[in-house]
Amino acid sequence: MDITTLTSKKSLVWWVIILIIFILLAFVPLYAPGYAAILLISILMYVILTVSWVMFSGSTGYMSLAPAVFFGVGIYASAIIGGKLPFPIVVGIGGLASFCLALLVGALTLRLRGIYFAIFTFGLVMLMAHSLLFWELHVTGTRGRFVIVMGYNTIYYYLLGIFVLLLLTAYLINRSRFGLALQSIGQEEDAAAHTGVNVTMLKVTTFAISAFFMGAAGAVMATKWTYIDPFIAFNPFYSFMPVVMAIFGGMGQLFGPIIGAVILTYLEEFLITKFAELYMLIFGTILVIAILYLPDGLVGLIQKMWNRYSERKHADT
Amino acid sequence: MLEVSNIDTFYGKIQALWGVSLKIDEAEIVALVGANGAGKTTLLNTISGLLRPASGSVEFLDKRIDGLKSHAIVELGMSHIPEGRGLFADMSVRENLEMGAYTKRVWKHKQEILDKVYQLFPILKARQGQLARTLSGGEQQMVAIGRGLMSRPRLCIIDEPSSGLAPLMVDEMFSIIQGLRDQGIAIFLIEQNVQQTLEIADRAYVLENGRVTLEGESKKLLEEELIRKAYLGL
Amino acid sequence: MIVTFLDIVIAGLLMGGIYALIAVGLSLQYGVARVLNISHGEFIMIGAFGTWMLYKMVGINPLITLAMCGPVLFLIGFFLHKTLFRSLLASSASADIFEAKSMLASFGLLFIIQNIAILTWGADIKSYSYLNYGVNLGGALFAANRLVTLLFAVVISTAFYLFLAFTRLGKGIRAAAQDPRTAGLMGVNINQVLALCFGFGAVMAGLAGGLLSMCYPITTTMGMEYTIIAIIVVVLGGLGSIVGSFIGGFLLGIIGSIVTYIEPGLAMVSYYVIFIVLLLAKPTGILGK
Amino acid sequence: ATNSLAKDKIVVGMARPISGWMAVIGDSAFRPVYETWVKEVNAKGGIYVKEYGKKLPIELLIYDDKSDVGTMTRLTEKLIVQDKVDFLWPACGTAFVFAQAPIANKHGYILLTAEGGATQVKEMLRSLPYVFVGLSFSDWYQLPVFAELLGEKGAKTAYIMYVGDLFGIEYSGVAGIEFPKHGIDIVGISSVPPGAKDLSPIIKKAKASNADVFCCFGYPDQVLPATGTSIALGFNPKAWIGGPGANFGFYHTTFGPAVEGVMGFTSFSPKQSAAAKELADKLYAGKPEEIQDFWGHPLYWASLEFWKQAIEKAGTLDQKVIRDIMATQKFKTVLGPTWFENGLMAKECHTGEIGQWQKGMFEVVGPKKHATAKFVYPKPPWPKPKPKK
Amino acid sequence: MPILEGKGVTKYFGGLVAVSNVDFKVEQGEALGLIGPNGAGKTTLFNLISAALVPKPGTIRFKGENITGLKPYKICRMVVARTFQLVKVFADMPALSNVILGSYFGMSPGMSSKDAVREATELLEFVGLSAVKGTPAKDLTLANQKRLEVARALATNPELLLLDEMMAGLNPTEVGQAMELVTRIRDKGITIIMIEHVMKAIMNVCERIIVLHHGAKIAEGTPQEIVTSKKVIEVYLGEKAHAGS
Ligand SMILES: Nc1ncnc2c1ncn2[C@@H]1O[C@H](COP(=O)(O)OP(=O)(O)OP(=O)(O)O)[C@@H](O)[C@H]1O
Ligand SMILES: Nc1ncnc2c1ncn2[C@@H]1O[C@H](COP(=O)(O)OP(=O)(O)OP(=O)(O)O)[C@@H](O)[C@H]1O
Ligand SMILES: [Mg+2]
Ligand SMILES: [Mg+2]
Repeated sequence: MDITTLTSKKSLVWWVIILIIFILLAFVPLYAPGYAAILLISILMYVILTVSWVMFSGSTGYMSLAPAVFFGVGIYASAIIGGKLPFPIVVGIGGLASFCLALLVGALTLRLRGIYFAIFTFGLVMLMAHSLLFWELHVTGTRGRFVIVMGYNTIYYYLLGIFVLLLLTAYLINRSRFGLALQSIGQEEDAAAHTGVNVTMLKVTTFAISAFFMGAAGAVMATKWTYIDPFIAFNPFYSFMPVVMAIFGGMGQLFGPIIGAVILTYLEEFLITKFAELYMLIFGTILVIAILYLPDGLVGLIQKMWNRYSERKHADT
Repeated sequence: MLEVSNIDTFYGKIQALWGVSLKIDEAEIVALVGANGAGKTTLLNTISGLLRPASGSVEFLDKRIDGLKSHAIVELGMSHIPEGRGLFADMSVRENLEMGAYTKRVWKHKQEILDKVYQLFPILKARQGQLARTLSGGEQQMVAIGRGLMSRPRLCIIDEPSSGLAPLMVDEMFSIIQGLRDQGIAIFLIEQNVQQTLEIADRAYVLENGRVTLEGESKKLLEEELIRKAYLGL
Repeated sequence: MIVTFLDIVIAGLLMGGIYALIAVGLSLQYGVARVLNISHGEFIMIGAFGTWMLYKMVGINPLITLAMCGPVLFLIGFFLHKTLFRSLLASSASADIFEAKSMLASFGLLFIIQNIAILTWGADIKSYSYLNYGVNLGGALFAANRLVTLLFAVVISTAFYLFLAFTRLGKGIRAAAQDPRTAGLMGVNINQVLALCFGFGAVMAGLAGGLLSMCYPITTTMGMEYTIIAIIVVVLGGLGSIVGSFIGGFLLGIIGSIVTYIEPGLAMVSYYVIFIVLLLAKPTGILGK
Repeated sequence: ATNSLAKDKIVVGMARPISGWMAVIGDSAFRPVYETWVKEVNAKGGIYVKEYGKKLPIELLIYDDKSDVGTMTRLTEKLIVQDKVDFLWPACGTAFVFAQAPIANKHGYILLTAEGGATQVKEMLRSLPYVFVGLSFSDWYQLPVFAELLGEKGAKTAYIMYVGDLFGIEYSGVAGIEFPKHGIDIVGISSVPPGAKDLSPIIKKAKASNADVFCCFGYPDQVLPATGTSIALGFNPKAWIGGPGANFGFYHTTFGPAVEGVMGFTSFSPKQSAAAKELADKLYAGKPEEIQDFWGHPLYWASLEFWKQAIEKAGTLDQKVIRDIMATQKFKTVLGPTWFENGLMAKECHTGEIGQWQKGMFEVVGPKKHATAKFVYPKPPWPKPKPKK
Repeated sequence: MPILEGKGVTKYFGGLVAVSNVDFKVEQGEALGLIGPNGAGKTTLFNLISAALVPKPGTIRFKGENITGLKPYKICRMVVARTFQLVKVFADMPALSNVILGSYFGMSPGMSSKDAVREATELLEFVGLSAVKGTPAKDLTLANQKRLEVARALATNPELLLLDEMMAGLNPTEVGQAMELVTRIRDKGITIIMIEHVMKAIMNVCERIIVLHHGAKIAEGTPQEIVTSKKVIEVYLGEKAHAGS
């Protein structure tokens, strides 16, 4: 990819399209029936998780299985301080708490590479759930918590806001020299360090930024769940899904993970409601087939078709 | 013994070899000379089954091998010492060498062959328990060569063995190669050390941009003005 | 009765044996075939349900079932690799890409296998009681079924380790783990070896499942729990190190047992704490290089 | 959602754990009951609703919540907002019910819970007029009855093992209050986290404590291994009680006659009445013993019967009207006259609390007025270990 | 003041001493050769200088400032750049991006993207890779990857450049081109330390040579002194090679 393409004329068209999509999204609750907003909420939630995941893991190649941790921290923040403080502050605190935790985790795990990092972060999800359980059982004596309830529209706009912020951040990082540096870490970390990249700092910061968005999303979503306990809040499922969605969508482009998240969320929704008894079978089969026949994810397929199309066009003229 | 006829090899859509033909007889050293990126490694990989030619054929001991997988070709008695060493990083030096004798035919004799390889490279014996990953560049090169010899090949194809070796070891390596020929093993050698290579080789081919442009007795080629300019820097 | 230290340690070994067996299988699949098989636990579940079914319906001794489960699971694993993972391997540009894709594919497999199992056996809990009596070991009592489990786990894992360390094929497998391309140049038939490894991994899982079913209730959704343990043990022991997985399994078992004795509420916490602390101290696992 | 006069069925929506870790419970508790019940009702044409002047059959609309609370709440909203189902039946599991109750209540949907409910829900019920709870509670009935039984027999000490979740915390907590009232000391208490495998250290501790009573407040995941380990290690307290698990048929099929004297929670016995016998036959005749559940099944069935009669009485599908009837009126169910007080099924309606395995039957032993057999104390020791070959 | 100075630099790998109590000085603007048998510790010494490893014991000073134990990126920004014996390029990134990274993060971070692209393009031209600037690094031949590493190192704007066997795998004509490249780099005023087994290159480019053997410095001097040193001939050059150069 050439750095200059982003400012070319062609990309202007893209910007306009993106703008239109967001304007449309902004008005959804006004014209769509109740459930569309509800479904959009969960789509947005997965999109945020996936895009934040890709922001760090996609480029650096460090596969983080920690989304559930940061999402869960947000959820807990919301459960504990929700209703006591204004909601925007609650969301901010959810994000910040995740951000700080991610800084700590990032600093601790610098030496881990490859699969060790992945499994470590996964262990973290379980550690959080079990230690919180122990803590609540033996120290605070809490048994689960109720969360303040919010209207769909409020939740929807909060998520949309987080999403816009996230996209902007991801875009700015990608465009800046840090985007290139993150990529170089993914390819050859040692060489990156010897080329002047402050590898540690960059990794930890990006990890924390991505955690911020997951935490904020968690804080918002908690209000839709109404009741939580440690195992509900720290569910490893929310670590796996972003990975699956990102790979399914294709990670080469920013919109790959978005498409992946949208399609898989919708597919899942469709299956658990229409084919409840066969949901896993069908979902699993589609996943396997997609991996087999879409080597570069959906985006890869789209690009291939596009290339073929434009080749043909060239051939014709 | 080895006959390559008219092969074309591609990387995706890019053609790297164009109608290459060559021949190697029993117990001779044949050198392959060419600039960077000429396609030498590609040619070796095609011969040893790591790549498939799009057209043309490769025959080894009167058997067509261009469709075979690399492991099957090894069984037939060809050994390929790859460029860039390709060691089993987390296995010890000794285990790496033993892997060279993996084919059923030679596995039984691995101990005696191992002793011989240790004689050739005493330093490997001293380092036999060390993980290949932690060896210095040159030591790794020695393991790679030693391992290639472990399979008791009839034909040994070697990709840039002297790269990264200290001058003393380079001399050593060339005499090892000559020693192999004297034992009746045919050698197909790619080397950047063109002068020394052509001195020990019987015949040589010159590869340019994926095509064979010159071939002949190596002593004669040494005198060619073209070679002297392009490859000897004279 | 005084609960002695020995008592706790042996209890830990009993648990650790199973953990080790589960982990060895995964270690093989990941260490060699580079498939971080998220559906490992589903193979355990198949082994467990196979054993349960044959015992409940036909009355076949679970220990005999082990011998029958092995080959069946081997074939399943072997052909899964021959078909699914092999074509993934062929279409992946790099090892990293293959790792990501194969993990995802195994995630899909998990869904498929589990759904089929639920349709076949239902989602409710199954259990039976076999060799459930106490055996006196140096003054401490242990359930016979768990001793048998330990014995089998140790024998199976050891046999497997010896196979890998000392046979030609075993060495070929290890070489393939590190550099498949070069292993091919040495005469190793890569596709065959990878499929074998995947098959062996499935066998280990199946056997572990069979043994587990003798001691614990089973459900068709139990797989994930064991997959997680297996992954932890494999990483704890050092990737691709069979001995490491073995040690890791026992370590986890023993520490778990000690903690359970002191404060059962922290049993699971301790697993993850050990894991995380150890990984931070030695980022490549106990026997990682 | 009840205006079209052309209505020809009653749609009941549920978000259930068909996949995931909760499927274990979802598959065995409420599900066999509602399946049998719906079939029976529909076979007779359905529920008569006066407003439409005819019987309307029940159609179930079931979604899979994947055992995830987030998904469950979303699907519940989908059922209400988009599918506009006529009625909502409950999700599975205490935490899930807690999350679902406020949503149902907000939308004015009746939620008659099944698998789940802990004492905490009692305080909530006042603010959730649409929520009704059919199970019985630890502090309110079960454990007081249990403690009284034990106290009368002279039990002095108890050891408690509980699973670290709402259920376990609650039961162990209530035991801590109820047992001392009857002179029983708690000599040891251990929590186990969900997923912990090896229970032998706990059983050994319990054995060492020499307690008269051993309580295992956990699920089948804990109750089955705890029993197995107790047998293997020869731990023979005078009373052994297990949480959900000990009351199921599969408990008996797993351990066979060894379970003689083990106790659990129950709500009825087929011996109690002809109606009870009939229900047991409906649910279990011709099916494997494994699926029997003498605690939940009758209560779920009774709740459904109650609900149906409330609708018939209301003569409309209007939730508000039906709710008011449910909150105030009595109907006859398999349990006898049944009614709700403050959202809880009244204490008087329950026909059993504590059960005990005696000669292959799960007998009601407490409270005494409902007992079908005498409480055996001490329980016979586990059969001597005999290595069979 | 020497631009780089090491005192008692030592590194153990377990029981093996890879670099043993080595003192060295590099003067501003010179080209220093580092030779020695395989496994002598040359690459390890580079790793110590560039902070991939930390010497224990020993100190390394850059322009008089102690840089022992600093992070690699700091060293790089202090204007020491390096290449790797076993190449480490950013495999999936185009050649140009490989170099741009150096411009962005090297000595003068904060360069505008336009300047970075321009500088990187010039550098690729300088090392002779203009034709392949859009090719992913992994598809370049080994020799080109090595040149790419040089370009990337240069992009960080170094004062001191460490070249590890940049000429391995090149034929004599190509070695000639590479030598010319090194000379041109030197003419820019960049100090160079190079490890090489190709004696011709060392002889022609370097003013001074240090010889390592078993981790220890066994000789130091001008090329002429080195090639005639008995000890060096015995452990490293061999009779023939000596004659050949
Ligand atoms: N995996 C690949 N994908 C695409 N092109 C490749 C690949 N490998 C090599 N090439 C291209 O094929 C051509 C021949 O490469 P090859 O490695 O055979 O050259 P070589 O003669 O061995 O060079 P060297 O002396 O550098 O080893 C080069 O232009 C190279 O860029
Ligand atoms: N990480 C390591 N662990 C153990 N030993 C190591 C490690 N790295 C290097 N060594 C050993 O240290 C010695 C010096 O290695 P180094 O790579 O510095 O040699 P070198 O002089 O660069 O050799 P070459 O010319 O062959 O590249 C070698 O014997 C090598 O085996
Ligand atoms: Mg080559
Ligand atoms: Mg070196």
